[in-house]
Amino acid sequence: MSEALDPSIVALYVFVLACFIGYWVVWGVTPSLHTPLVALTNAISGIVLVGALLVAGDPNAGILVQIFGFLAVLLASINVFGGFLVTHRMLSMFKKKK
Amino acid sequence: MSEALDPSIVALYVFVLACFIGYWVVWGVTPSLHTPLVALTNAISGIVLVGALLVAGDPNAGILVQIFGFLAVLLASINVFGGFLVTHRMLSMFKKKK
Amino acid sequence: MDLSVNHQALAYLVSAILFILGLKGLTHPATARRGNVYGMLGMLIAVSATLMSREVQSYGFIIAGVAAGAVIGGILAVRIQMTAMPQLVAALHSFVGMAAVLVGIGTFLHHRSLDLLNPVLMGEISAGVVIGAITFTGSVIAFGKLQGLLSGAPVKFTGQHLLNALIGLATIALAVHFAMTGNLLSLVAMTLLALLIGVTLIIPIGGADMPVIISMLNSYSGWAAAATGFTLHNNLLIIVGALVGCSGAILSYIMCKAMNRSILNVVFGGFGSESGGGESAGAQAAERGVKSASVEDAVYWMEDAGKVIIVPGYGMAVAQAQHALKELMELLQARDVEVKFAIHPVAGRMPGHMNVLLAEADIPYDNVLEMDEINPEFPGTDVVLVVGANDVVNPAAKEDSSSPIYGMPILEAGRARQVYFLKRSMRPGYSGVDNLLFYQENTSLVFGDAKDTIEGMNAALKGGGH
Amino acid sequence: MDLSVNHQALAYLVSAILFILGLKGLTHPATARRGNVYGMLGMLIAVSATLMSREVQSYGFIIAGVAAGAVIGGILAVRIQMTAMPQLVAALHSFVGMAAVLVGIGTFLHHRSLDLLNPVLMGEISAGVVIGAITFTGSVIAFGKLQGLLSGAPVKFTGQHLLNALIGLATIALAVHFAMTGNLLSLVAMTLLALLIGVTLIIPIGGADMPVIISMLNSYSGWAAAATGFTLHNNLLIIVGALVGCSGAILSYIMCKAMNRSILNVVFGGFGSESGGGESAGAQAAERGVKSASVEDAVYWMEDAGKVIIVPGYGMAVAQAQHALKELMELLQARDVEVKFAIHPVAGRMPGHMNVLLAEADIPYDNVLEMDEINPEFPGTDVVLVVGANDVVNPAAKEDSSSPIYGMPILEAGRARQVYFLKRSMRPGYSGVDNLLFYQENTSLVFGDAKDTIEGMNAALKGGGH
Amino acid sequence: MKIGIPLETCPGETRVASTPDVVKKLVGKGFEVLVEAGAGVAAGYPDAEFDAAGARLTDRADAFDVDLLLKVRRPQADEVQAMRAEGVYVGLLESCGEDEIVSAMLAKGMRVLGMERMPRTSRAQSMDALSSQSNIAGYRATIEAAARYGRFFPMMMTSAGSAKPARVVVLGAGVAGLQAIATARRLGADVHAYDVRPETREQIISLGAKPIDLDLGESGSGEGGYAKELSDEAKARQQAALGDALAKAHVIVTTAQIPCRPAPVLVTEEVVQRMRPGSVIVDLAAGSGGNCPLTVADEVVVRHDVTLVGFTNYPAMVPADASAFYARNLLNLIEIMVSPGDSGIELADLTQDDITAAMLVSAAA
Amino acid sequence: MKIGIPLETCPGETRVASTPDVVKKLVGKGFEVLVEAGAGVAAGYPDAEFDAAGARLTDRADAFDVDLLLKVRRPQADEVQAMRAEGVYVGLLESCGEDEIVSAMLAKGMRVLGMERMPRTSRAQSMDALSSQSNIAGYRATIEAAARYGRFFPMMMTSAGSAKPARVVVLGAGVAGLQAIATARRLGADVHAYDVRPETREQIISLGAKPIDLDLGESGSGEGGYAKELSDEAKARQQAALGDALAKAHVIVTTAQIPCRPAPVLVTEEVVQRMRPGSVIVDLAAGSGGNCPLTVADEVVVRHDVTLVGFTNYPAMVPADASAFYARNLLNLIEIMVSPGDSGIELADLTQDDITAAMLVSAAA
Ligand SMILES: NC(=O)c1ccc[n+]([C@@H]2O[C@H](COP(=O)([O-])OP(=O)(O)OC[C@H]3O[C@@H](n4cnc5c(N)ncnc54)[C@H](OP(=O)(O)O)[C@@H]3O)[C@@H](O)[C@H]2O)c1
Ligand SMILES: NC(=O)c1ccc[n+]([C@@H]2O[C@H](COP(=O)([O-])OP(=O)(O)OC[C@H]3O[C@@H](n4cnc5c(N)ncnc54)[C@H](OP(=O)(O)O)[C@@H]3O)[C@@H](O)[C@H]2O)c1
Ligand SMILES: NC(=O)c1ccc[n+]([C@@H]2O[C@H](COP(=O)([O-])OP(=O)(O)OC[C@H]3O[C@@H](n4cnc5c(N)ncnc54)[C@H](O)[C@@H]3O)[C@@H](O)[C@H]2O)c1
Ligand SMILES: NC(=O)c1ccc[n+]([C@@H]2O[C@H](COP(=O)([O-])OP(=O)(O)OC[C@H]3O[C@@H](n4cnc5c(N)ncnc54)[C@H](O)[C@@H]3O)[C@@H](O)[C@H]2O)c1
Repeated sequence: MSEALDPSIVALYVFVLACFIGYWVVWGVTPSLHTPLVALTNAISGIVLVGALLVAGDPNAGILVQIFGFLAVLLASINVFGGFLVTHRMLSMFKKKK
Repeated sequence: MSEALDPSIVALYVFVLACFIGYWVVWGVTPSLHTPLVALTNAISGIVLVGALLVAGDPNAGILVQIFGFLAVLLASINVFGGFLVTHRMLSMFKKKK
Repeated sequence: MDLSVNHQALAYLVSAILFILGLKGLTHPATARRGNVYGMLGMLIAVSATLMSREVQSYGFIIAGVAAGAVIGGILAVRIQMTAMPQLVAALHSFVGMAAVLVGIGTFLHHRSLDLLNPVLMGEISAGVVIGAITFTGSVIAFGKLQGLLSGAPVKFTGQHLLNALIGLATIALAVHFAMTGNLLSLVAMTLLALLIGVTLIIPIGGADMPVIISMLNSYSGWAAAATGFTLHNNLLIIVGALVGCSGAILSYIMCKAMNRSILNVVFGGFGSESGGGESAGAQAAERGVKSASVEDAVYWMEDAGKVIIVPGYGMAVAQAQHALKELMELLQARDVEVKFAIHPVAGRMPGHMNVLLAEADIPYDNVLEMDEINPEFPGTDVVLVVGANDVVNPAAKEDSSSPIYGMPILEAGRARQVYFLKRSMRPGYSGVDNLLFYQENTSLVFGDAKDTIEGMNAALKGGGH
Repeated sequence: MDLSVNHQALAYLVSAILFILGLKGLTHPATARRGNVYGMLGMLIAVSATLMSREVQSYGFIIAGVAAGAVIGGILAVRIQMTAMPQLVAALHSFVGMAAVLVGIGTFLHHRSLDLLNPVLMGEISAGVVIGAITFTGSVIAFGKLQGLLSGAPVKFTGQHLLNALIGLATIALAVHFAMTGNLLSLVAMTLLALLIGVTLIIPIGGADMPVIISMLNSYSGWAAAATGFTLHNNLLIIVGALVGCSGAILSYIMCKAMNRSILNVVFGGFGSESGGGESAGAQAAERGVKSASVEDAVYWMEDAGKVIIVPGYGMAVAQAQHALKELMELLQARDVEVKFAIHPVAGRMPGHMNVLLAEADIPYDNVLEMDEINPEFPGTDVVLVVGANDVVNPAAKEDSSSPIYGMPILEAGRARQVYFLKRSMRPGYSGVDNLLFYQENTSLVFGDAKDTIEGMNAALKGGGH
Repeated sequence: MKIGIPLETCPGETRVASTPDVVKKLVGKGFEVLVEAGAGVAAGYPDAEFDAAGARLTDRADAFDVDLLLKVRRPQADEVQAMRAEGVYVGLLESCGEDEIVSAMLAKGMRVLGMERMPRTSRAQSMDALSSQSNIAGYRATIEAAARYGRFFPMMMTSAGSAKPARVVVLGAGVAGLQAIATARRLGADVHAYDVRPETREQIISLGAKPIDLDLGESGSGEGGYAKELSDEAKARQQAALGDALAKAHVIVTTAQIPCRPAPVLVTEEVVQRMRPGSVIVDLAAGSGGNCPLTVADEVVVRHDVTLVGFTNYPAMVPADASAFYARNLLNLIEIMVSPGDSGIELADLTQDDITAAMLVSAAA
Repeated sequence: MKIGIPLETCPGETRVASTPDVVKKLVGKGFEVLVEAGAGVAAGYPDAEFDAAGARLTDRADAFDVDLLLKVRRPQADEVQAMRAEGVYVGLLESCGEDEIVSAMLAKGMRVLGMERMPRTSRAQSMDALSSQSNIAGYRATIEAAARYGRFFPMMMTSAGSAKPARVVVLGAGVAGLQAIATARRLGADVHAYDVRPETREQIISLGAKPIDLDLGESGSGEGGYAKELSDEAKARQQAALGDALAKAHVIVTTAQIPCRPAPVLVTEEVVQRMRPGSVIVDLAAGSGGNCPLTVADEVVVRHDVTLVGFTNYPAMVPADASAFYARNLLNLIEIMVSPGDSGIELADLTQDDITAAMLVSAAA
């Protein structure tokens, strides 16, 4: 019935809605979780890895692009693995008595 | 670069994200605003009016469909106008001294 | 007209954002009015964008429908008594539900004529129609109960939940059949059964729980709108539907919490009332025509009041609420509210009982006034908070010459704009005489231990929300 | 591989939901660990779905990159000292920033080779690259400051804001030029300038504010990811980017509020410090190596403690915090925390000063212990709350024979697991002797008037959050 | 109508039946008020203030020769002689049943209103002198105990050692008992209390003190808010059960009374022996035999190293406020006794109002 | 080493220099403790308890003939005679400068430690008898005021009228003053206070009372936490400025003292005249001339309808706790005076420790 939307418009919808969620999701965080939360957000922002994979994974893109992609994958992976692990370590520290 | 997504998938994205927003948006409401808030939500759910317009506005859809559409437009409009006005009236009552 | 799909989508996005901000606005008194304006604006943009789109070609029915709707809605909203608001909202709800049903069926007929049917679409249509139908009859029943056309009492019968489940299953079966075959008869049968569910779901629920149920039905109407959105591939309907659906559900939950009820208990009326023991104080009050209020209601009126008078009595002593009262005083003073304590000569159980406790809590003597000094001040007072006192504010002492307390001078709390009683029940005080002040128009009872209640007030005044 | 676009999108949606739930989980201790698991799961699903998509064809670089990244990241995370966590997070940030830059440039090169460039795409690329670059150098500087490679002191020079603004404008101009022309040189120049902005933005900010800044940079990295998502038309990147971007910004705001700072002041370091008067108590403390903590931190440790000992001193009397303390005691007891009051013989300014006030607040005598009784209990105590006391817990009385209070017996608060001091400043008490306990590993100072602080604790214990 | 306020001559009495404040109100209502010179001095109300309030300062005879005589204490025989025949007497009678002084007054055709006969209704509360004076007694008794106790009442932790809070036990939680509890709590003592009437338990808690729970097997609630006398069996059980709680006490304030009956024995000699040396017992029931048999009325004695205070007139030790409250009670009473008539104020029919009716002593009694 | 605890014979003195608790600790440390029979009775510590604590009950002469004599009050000439030559005296000397009693002791080769010479350092706080006894005096002075005041201290709203809270003014917010403030606050009075030392303002507020602010044009802070004497001009200004605040007071507790100087006059006769009849002044400085010139030391007098209480020994009115605190001060002092030697405990060199050094009276003085 309806014509196709420009994908950028769809992207905008998704973006705006996600912003609202981002706005509300961390309200009410316990102060002692500030640092772990930063660490997790950091790990999650390693999601650029997905972008990096797309760049690095296209063999037709040329070696330069693939090298850029490789570097991006490397950096993003460090972030992802390091990020989640660090968060985990911090949270273990937060295990309370009782 | 990417193929087109099924519009239903896009719709699902939008739906899921909007659900999260709906989940957070009304937390922390002052109890005395419960009723006005219900009234406003009610008015907003009059958004089916948009659907009704689409049904009623297609002259090729046949008279039966258009009559359905007309009824839908009528009911939804009552809701929209009545809803916002009632909310407004309730809120005016809440005007405090000082 | 010729608004491009993309531009329309942008307009819809703006409108969706306005709806979100509108709902958010309604959560706080300061932003509530603005919130409503956002909502209206959002609706205006949404409707304009739709009307200007290529899909809308004929305006006859539309203009007629909108015009009539505007007039009817406007008249309803302006004429209605403030006390009948809940009914009106219920009635409006039923319209949304019906509209959703009509849009669903209309879309089906239209697509059928164009031969564009497919199972996904018909599944979406079923969802919209079923939810819309439930919303419709449910709201009609709620309206009837609130308006007094139906008995407000919860209607219960054995096997009620089983029956609902059976009808529900049948409806789902029909919906599946319809989605697979596009059989019109299934559609009609399904719709009828869904209408029936609306009735059987709401009939058992008591009148006191109606506000929650209305919010719940509201949530349903949101889901119906979202389903319609899927049918029409309209993102705005999806967003707003999901928004209303979710926030309505949460709102019902919040309202239940504020009433200290479990949401399951309310929504599946039968469950809770069967297991629940004696009647709650609130319910008893309602029966006797006495208003009960929440902590937040009282706080709402106190925080912007010019002057609050606190009348402590024996219940304050029993609850040992004096320290909490001190804090309440300070919190209100910090909001520029004038706070005074009114001490009746026989408040408590010994001469000077209140004085001992207020002194212990270090409430300055200047704020503590005796009966004769404070009585002239009540008429100019916004809120009187009666904290575990009873006999000392009972107008029966002046009005009812047969009462054992007849002739005792009282604190004339009833002359203030609003009176909130903090006590645990409707039980009388030392003298055993029922308090006539309970039944006064401007009086509400906040049930609970006085200390807990006041601490709740302090928490509400201090904080929270974002 | 051959995962269809639609299936991939569904997988991405699941992953996005997991990220949202993960972040939400991290806001409360009870759900934090589960939140992290959700995050990991989300990432796993996202990466798997990407790898299985038709777009990814060659795995050589990918496997090498991920493997190396996993090893490096793993080692870093496991080896790092707990105290060096902030540095690590800063370092990791810089990687995200750099990755975003690389992805952006890579995408540009790729699309150029396919001749698929258009202004919208290049605009999106610019956004990703610029924000990524700022994140990169900003994080590097933050890392340097935290690690002590760069001076932690705020670096300020006149015209700083003007300079930033100029560089910013130049960058934007280059971005526009690039978007219009696809000029590689503009891209490079723009990237370099953005790298410079990262430096000039973060250099002026003092070490004490770094946690906030890290969260802010985090937010930037989210925006970079979102921009990348636009470039690649990848909804997952958009959602997660927006999520991280927004929540990071809010988190910075929340952190500032908890530190009682204005966010503008922190982010544009220069402004605040120029206009602000004397240094805040918190900043002074940081300079002298003393930890300051928020009300919520203290509450966090108290609410699940087995035993809390409260040490009141003259400051409690000055603040008249006794009533608030009584409430704190009750709130903790309601959480099954054992609460005792430890009274030093010379606490306050007259013999029995604390006793008068605690009795006024009606704190049961059984909970009030004298020094000799309570001193053996400190080692088994989870939290000691020192409320406006100072000299009476100062270990200098035992350790420093030159101190004027040398020889006075003290309350051995320092032996408990955690010590929170509630006072307004770093100023010493009656004796004028600096308190050695401030500098102990397990001690934190919560600055502010004791009554306000305790009321804040009570509010936190009572309430809130959802 | 003439009102007379004579000087109270009972030994140790310092109160006066009216105060300048109240006299001013009475004069404002149209009464002629005659105050015996010096009547208020001991209570802190000099003649000059009465004068300024509109009273006429007179000699003793004139103060008695009035239509409405206001007294605090039971009149003496010679005072009855000085009273005007057919007049009205309002004051305490301090008697139960047969009484020659009252008979003498009645014989003169006087109407006699006994303040202790005030009914305990809500309306009468503002005229109830027993309550207002008991309240003062409760306060003053605790002050007396604090002054005679060789230690601190409050807990005090100091560099010269710690003082434990005094353990105060209050027996009888009526008006006086509750005020004694409140005052001891104010001073920081560790306060425990006991009463036979079960409803007092919550009242004790409402003042922040700890109730002592005993199981007597019967309730001690009598009529009109008063306690009734217990059965002998219950009395014995009570003494035994209270023993331990009392022996641990450092200060005991007893207020247990039953109208027109000897006060119940609650603190036995055996208990006094077990108390710590230096402890104090203030026996507010000393006037009606005492709650402790060792108490000597109107004396302070030391027995078994325990100080026993047997004063019987605590309100007289707080004369200014005690007189003010008493005077206020009388004022409230007078308001229901009179009505404005043609020729000034007239006495209403005292048998009509249930309060004055209950207070009137009939010739039969 | 022998410690002696004689009976205090000063008129009105009820305290004793040690208590059974402390004696037990001393005996535990290896001291031989000789207690004069009956020494503790007035303070509530019977001989039996001392005996049980390990003391030897002796006659008077034996209690004086010891190595270390512990006294409360200044010794009499005959007591000095009974003291062992070369012994150590610890107790209050109640003298400033020249003093024949001290000279006599010194002449016997005794080492004399004056408790009032205790330095005001943190370490010495636990041995500071002036503080511990002032504290008691402050408490007891307020109780005395409450017992002598003809009205309620607390506000009380009753059906027989309302009592306004007593307005209590405390002058001098040192140790005694602060405790007097605290006690009056506990009783519910409306408390105001004043001191010359500006740092006391916050301390007054910290007890919930209201400071009276005067501008004297000079600070009254002297050395070691004591006040210094004001200039004549400032004195006059102070009296005038205080006048109105004091005339409004119903109860005044004065504690203003300056070591070895006559107490400053704060409450003039003119102020007393302006006070309401029935008001009470408790003058804790009565021993050093009084803060009110009308006060008579050791007597209670009524002047201008105001009761003036001039007792000079309040701690003796709370003898059990006063003795316990004093004994504890001495115990803490003894702990720094001795050290375990080969043959039991030995006296340390008293000039070495700065506390004992400051307390030692040198022959020159
Ligand atoms: N002052 C005196 O000397 C004296 C002496 C004897 C008798 N009286 C009489 O006592 C009465 C005093 O009047 P009043 O108004 O102070 O008291 P009241 O009339 O006895 O009323 C007290 C109220 O407090 C409520 N309450 C009890 N505990 C509570 C708690 N924990 N939290 C919240 N509310 C609580 C009770 O209602 P719920 O049970 O519903 O909570 C009750 O209705 C008068 O009738 C007076 O004549 C006074
Ligand atoms: N007990 C006695 O009889 C007596 C008599 C005289 C002297 N002293 C001496 O007084 C001292 C008593 O020790 P202490 O630990 O009780 O007191 P302290 O050592 O004097 O310390 C009190 C602390 O309270 C803080 N404070 C003041 N007002 C406050 C407020 N409104 N909110 C929060 N904190 C506040 C002050 O720090 P901030 O300014 O940073 O807030 C100060 O460091 C000892 O040195 C003792 O020797 C005692
Ligand atoms: N108008 C009114 O409502 C009004 C007026 C005055 C008093 N009252 C009520 O009447 C009650 C009693 O008043 P009161 O103080 O004049 O009484 P009271 O002076 O006659 O007796 C004092 C107390 O002693 C108690 N007592 C008697 N025998 C005892 C025993 N064997 N052991 C322990 N306790 C014993 C009594 O229960 C009473 O509480 C109070 O509750 C008071 O509030 C009501
Ligand atoms: N070790 C210690 O730290 C220690 C020990 C004991 C006392 N102190 C401090 O020393 C101070 C004084 O102690 P004190 O009570 O023994 O003093 P004090 O008995 O000598 O004097 C009592 C009070 O009277 C005040 N005063 C003197 N002249 C006055 C005047 N003209 N007007 C008004 N007030 C006047 C003084 O300032 C003092 O506060 C207190 O602050 C106390 O806390 C400290």
